[in-house]
Amino acid sequence: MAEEFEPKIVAFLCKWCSSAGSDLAGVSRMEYPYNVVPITVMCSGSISPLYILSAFSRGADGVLVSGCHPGDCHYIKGNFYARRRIALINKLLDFIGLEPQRFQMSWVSAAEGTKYTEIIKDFVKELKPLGPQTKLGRDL
Amino acid sequence: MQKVLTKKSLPQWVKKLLSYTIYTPVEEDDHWNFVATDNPEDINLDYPLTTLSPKKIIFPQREIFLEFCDSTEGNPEVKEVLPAEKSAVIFGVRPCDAKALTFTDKVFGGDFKDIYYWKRRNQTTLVGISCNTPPYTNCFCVSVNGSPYSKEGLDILLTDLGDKYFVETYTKKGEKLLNLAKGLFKSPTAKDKKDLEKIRIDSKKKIKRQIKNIKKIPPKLKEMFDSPFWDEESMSCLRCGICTYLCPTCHCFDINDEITSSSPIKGKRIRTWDTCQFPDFTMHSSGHNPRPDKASRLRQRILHKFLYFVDRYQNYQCTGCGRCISLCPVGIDLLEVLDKVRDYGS
Amino acid sequence: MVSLEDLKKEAKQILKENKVKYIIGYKKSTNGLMPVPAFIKEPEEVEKLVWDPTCVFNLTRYLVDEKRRKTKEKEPDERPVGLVVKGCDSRAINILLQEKFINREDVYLLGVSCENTGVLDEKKLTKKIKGEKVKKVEFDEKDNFIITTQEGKTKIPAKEILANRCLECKANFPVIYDVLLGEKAKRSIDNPFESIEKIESLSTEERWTFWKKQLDKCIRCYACRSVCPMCYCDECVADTISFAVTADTTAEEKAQKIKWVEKSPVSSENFIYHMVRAIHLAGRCIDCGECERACPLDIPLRFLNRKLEKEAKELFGFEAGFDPDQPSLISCFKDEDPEDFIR
Amino acid sequence: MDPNTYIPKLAKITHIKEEVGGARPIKTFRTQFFENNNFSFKCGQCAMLSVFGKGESMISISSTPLIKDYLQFSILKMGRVTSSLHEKQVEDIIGIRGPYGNGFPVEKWKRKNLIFIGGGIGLAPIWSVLNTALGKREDYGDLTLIYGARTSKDLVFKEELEELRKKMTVHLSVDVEEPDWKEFVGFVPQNVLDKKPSPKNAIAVTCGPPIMIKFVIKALEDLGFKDEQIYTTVENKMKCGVGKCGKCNIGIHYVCQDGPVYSWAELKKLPQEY
Repeated sequence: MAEEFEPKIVAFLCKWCSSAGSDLAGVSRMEYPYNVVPITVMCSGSISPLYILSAFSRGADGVLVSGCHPGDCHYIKGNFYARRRIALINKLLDFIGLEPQRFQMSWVSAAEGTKYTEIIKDFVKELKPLGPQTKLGRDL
Repeated sequence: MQKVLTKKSLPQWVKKLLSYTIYTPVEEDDHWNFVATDNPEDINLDYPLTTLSPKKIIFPQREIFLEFCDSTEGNPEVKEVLPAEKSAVIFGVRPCDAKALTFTDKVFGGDFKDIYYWKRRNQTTLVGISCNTPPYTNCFCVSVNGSPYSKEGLDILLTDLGDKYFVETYTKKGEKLLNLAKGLFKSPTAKDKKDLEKIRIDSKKKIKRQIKNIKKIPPKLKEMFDSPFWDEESMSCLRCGICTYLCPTCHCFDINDEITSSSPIKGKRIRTWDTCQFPDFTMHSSGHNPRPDKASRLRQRILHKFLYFVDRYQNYQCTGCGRCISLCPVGIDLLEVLDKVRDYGS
Repeated sequence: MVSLEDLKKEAKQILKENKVKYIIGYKKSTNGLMPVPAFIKEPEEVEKLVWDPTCVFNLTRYLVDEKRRKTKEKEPDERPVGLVVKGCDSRAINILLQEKFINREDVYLLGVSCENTGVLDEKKLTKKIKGEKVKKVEFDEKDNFIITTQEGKTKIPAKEILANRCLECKANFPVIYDVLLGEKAKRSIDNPFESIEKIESLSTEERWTFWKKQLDKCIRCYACRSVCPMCYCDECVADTISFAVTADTTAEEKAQKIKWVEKSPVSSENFIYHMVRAIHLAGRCIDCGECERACPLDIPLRFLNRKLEKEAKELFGFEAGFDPDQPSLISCFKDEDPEDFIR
Repeated sequence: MDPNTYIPKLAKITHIKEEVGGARPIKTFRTQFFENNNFSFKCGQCAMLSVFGKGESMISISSTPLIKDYLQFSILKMGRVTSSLHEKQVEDIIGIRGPYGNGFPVEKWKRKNLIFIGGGIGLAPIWSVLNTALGKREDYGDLTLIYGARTSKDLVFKEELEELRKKMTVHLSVDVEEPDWKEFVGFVPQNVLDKKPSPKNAIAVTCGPPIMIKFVIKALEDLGFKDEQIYTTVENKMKCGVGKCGKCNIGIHYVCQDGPVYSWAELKKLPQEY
C-alpha cells in the first residue's frame, strides 16, 4: 500500500503568543500532527511576503502565519499591519491559482495551546487530499 | 543543389523528418515564437519575425554545466551535464537570424571551444525562408552586408514562389534532409529560376530602413568614446535587457551556482544570458563599477557591435533584424543613433 | 481639447524663464507609431513636442534617473524638472511624493488631460491598419478615433484600439499639476475591474494554467521593472548582487545576501519575481500599464497589479495616488479591516 | 572531442596561512590536484577557483611555475566565493580550472633589471614573477621590490619578505606612521619617487589598487620610464575565463584572455573601463 501523504507545513509563529502557544501544547503533552516546521519570528507584522513565497518555493505544502489576537500585540499594532499584508498575499496566491487551503492565518495566544493543536490538525486534514504542492516549488 | 517543392508537399517532407525535433514559428498571444512540434501540418513559413531568434535554441537562456553534491564527508561529486543528443531542424529561419549564428560561431569557437554551443549547433539543421517582403517594419539587413535571401549560416533556403518553394541546399546537413524525401523534390524549370531572380531583386528594394555610409561609423566611434553624445542618447534608456536578450548576435552570459539542497550542498552550475545593459554585469565585488551609468552601457552596446567586433572579426555584430528597434520600450532607434554617430561633429 | 500649441507655449515660457532644468515630454519617433520621450533643454526645441492619443509612455520613470544623477553631482542644479503628465502619470507623482522619493518642488508638472478618451494600444492599432503608416490620430468626441494614413482617413471606435488600462480608467485627468491643459472631464465606467473578473471567474486550476503559461514565457529582461516609476529600489530581490554595495560593505554582508530569486528563467523563479513585484506594488501601482506594454512577450502583467488594486479598494477602501498625504496601503490599518480569513 | 573548458578539476587544500587579519583579511592557500592533469602555467596567469554552491572566482596564481608540486593563491576576503574560501580548512576540496590569461612576458625580460612595485594584495601576482626571476637569478639583472600596505599588519608574506632581503633589494612602506616602523611612511607612489629606481635597462611591474597603479605609473613616468617599460595587471569581473561571457570586455580585449597583464603602452590604447 502506498504511504499516506504527509504534508509539510511551515508555520511562522509570533514569539510572544503563537510560539508560546505551541510550546504550551508541547509541555501539556497535547497530541498534534508532526507535520509542522515552526519558525519563530518577533511579530507577525515582521513577516515579509517573501518569506511566505520562499517557504512555498522550498517545498512547503502549506504555510501558516500565526500572531497575537488584535489588541494583544507586544508591539501594539504589528498584527494589524500583518492582517492587511497577509490579506493581500492571500488574495494574490489565490489569484495565481494556488489552492486557497494551502495558506492560512490564525490568531493564537500564549494560553491557547488547544486552539493551536486544533488549527494544525485541521490544516493537515485539509492539505492531505491536495497532495504535494508542486506549483511554486523550485524547478531549478 | 537547387530543387523545387510544391507547398502542398511541405507537410509530407516534414513527415519524413519526424526523427528530428522540429521547430516552427508559432503565434502566441501577440507575438511569434519558435516552438517544437511533431505535427507536420504546424509548419508555418508565412510569418513576420519571432520575438526571440533561433539563438534561443542553439544558445538557450539557461544551460546546465554541471551538477554538484558536496557533503561534509567525502569528496564533492561533480558531474558534467551535456545537452541531450537529439538532432533538430528549425523551419522558417530568417536569413538575418541564421547569419547571426555565424557570428556566435566565432565567439564560441576559437582556442576554447564551447562544447555546449557546438553540440547544439552541430545537431541542428537550419531551414531558412527568404524574406520576399520585409517581415518587420524595422528590417535593415541590406545595410549591414546582409540580404533578405542570404545563405550565410543556413543549411537550406526556401523561397516562396507562390504555389511552391524554390529549395537551395548549401551543406551536407541540408542535402541529407532532402534525401530523406527524394521523390518530393523536382528540378527547377527555367521559369522557376527566372521567378526567383525577380523576387530577389524586388525583395531587396522593399527594405525601407537603412544606414547610409556605414563604413564611416567604426572610425567615428573610435573617436567618440569620451563624447557627451552618449549621455544625450542614453537619456531615455531604461536599462532593461530587451535590446540584448532579443538580439540574435548578443552572446554575453553569466554563470551561477544554484542550490537545490543546503545540507548536503546540492545544486547545479548554470549559465544564463546576461547583458551589458544591466548594472551588475560589470560590477566588481568591491562595488566598483567600470561601466557605472546608462551612457557607458549604451556606448558599450554600440561600440561592441560596430567597432570592437569589427576589429576582431571583420564584421558588424548586427544582422539588421530590427528587433532592438521595434521592441525597445522607449523607442531608442539604433539606426537613428548610428546616423547621428556618422554625422557627429560635421 | 488639449491644444498642442498651448503645451508648446507653456513649455517655452518656463524654459525661457529658467524655471526648469529641462522638460520631459513626447516627440515623434523615427521608426514607429508611438512618440518617444523628448528631453528638451532649449526654448527653440519645444517645436519638437507632440501631444495626441499615441503619447503612451509614463514619463515619471525618468524622475528616478534624475534623482540618481542628482545625488552624484557635486553642485546639483536645484531647479525642478518639467514633466508632461497624463492622469495616470500624475498619480505616480503622488505616490513618489507620498513616499518622499521626490519633493513637490523637484517637479513642474504640465498636466494634460485625456478628457473623454485615453491612449492607444500600439498592437491593437497596428492590427487595424495593417502596417500602414499613421500620419495623424484624432478623437472625434463621439467615442471614435480618426486615423489618417497615406490611404486616407479611417474611423475606429475608441473601445477597439484604446489601451486596456484606459478602458478601465476613471481618472483620465491629472490630479496634481502646475498647469492643466484640457478639461477635467470624468468618464463613466460601468465596471473598472472587468478584465480581472474574467480571470477571477476561472477555477483555481484554470487560473494556475493561465499564469503558468504566461509566466513561463518570461525571459527576465526586467523591462517591467525598468519601466515602472515605482520600481526605484537600489536593492531588488531579483538582483544577484546589491547595488547598495559601497567600499565599506563588508565581505560578510555581501556573502550573506540571500539569493531569494535565482537567475534561471524557470517557472518557480519567474513566479517569485513577479509575485514579489506585484505585492511590492500593492497600493502603489497606479495602473499606467507600462509593465505590460514593455513586455516583449506579452505577459499580461497588469492583471497582477490590478488584482491587488481591486482588493485594496474592496477590502480597505484604498485607492492609490489620489492624495500624497495619505499613509501608504500597508503602513496603515483600520480596526475594522476584514479578518474573516483568519482562524 | 574538445575538452569541456567549464568543468573544474578537483584539488585539495594542503596548506593555509593567515597573512592579514582584521576587517579585510587575506589568506594564502596551497592546493594540489587529485589527478595529475598537466596544469602548466606562466607567471601572471590566473585560475578560476570554485566553491561548489557558492560559485567561481578568478584568482591570480601567486606561486612560481618553477614549483610543480602545488599552486598557491593569496586571497582577500571580498564577496561570496572568497568568504567561503576563507572558511575552508586544510584537506577541504575546491575546484580549479584554468590557467587563463596571457601572463608576464618574462622571456623578453632576460638580462634586464626588474623593479616590482606592489600595494596590499597586489603582491600576489608579483610574487609569482618575482620568485620566477629569483629561481633563474642568472637570467636577470638587479631585482628590486617596492611594496607597501595601509599598516604593517596589512603586509602579506611578512616572513618571506624578511627572507627576501637576503636575495634582493626590498623597500617596504606603510601609509600612516606607526611605532617601531623604521622604513618609509607614505603611499607606495611616494616611496617610488623616494627610492628613484633607474629606468636604464629596466622593467617595472606594478600591481595593486587602481588608484595606486595610476599614481605609480605617473611616478615612473616622472623618473623617465617609457610606456613599454611599465607593466601592470587589470582586473575586471569575470565569469567564463575564455573570452566568451563578455563581462571583462574592454575595447577589443577580453581581460581574461588578452590580459590581465598589460604594458602601459598597450593599456593606454584601451578604453578606461576597468
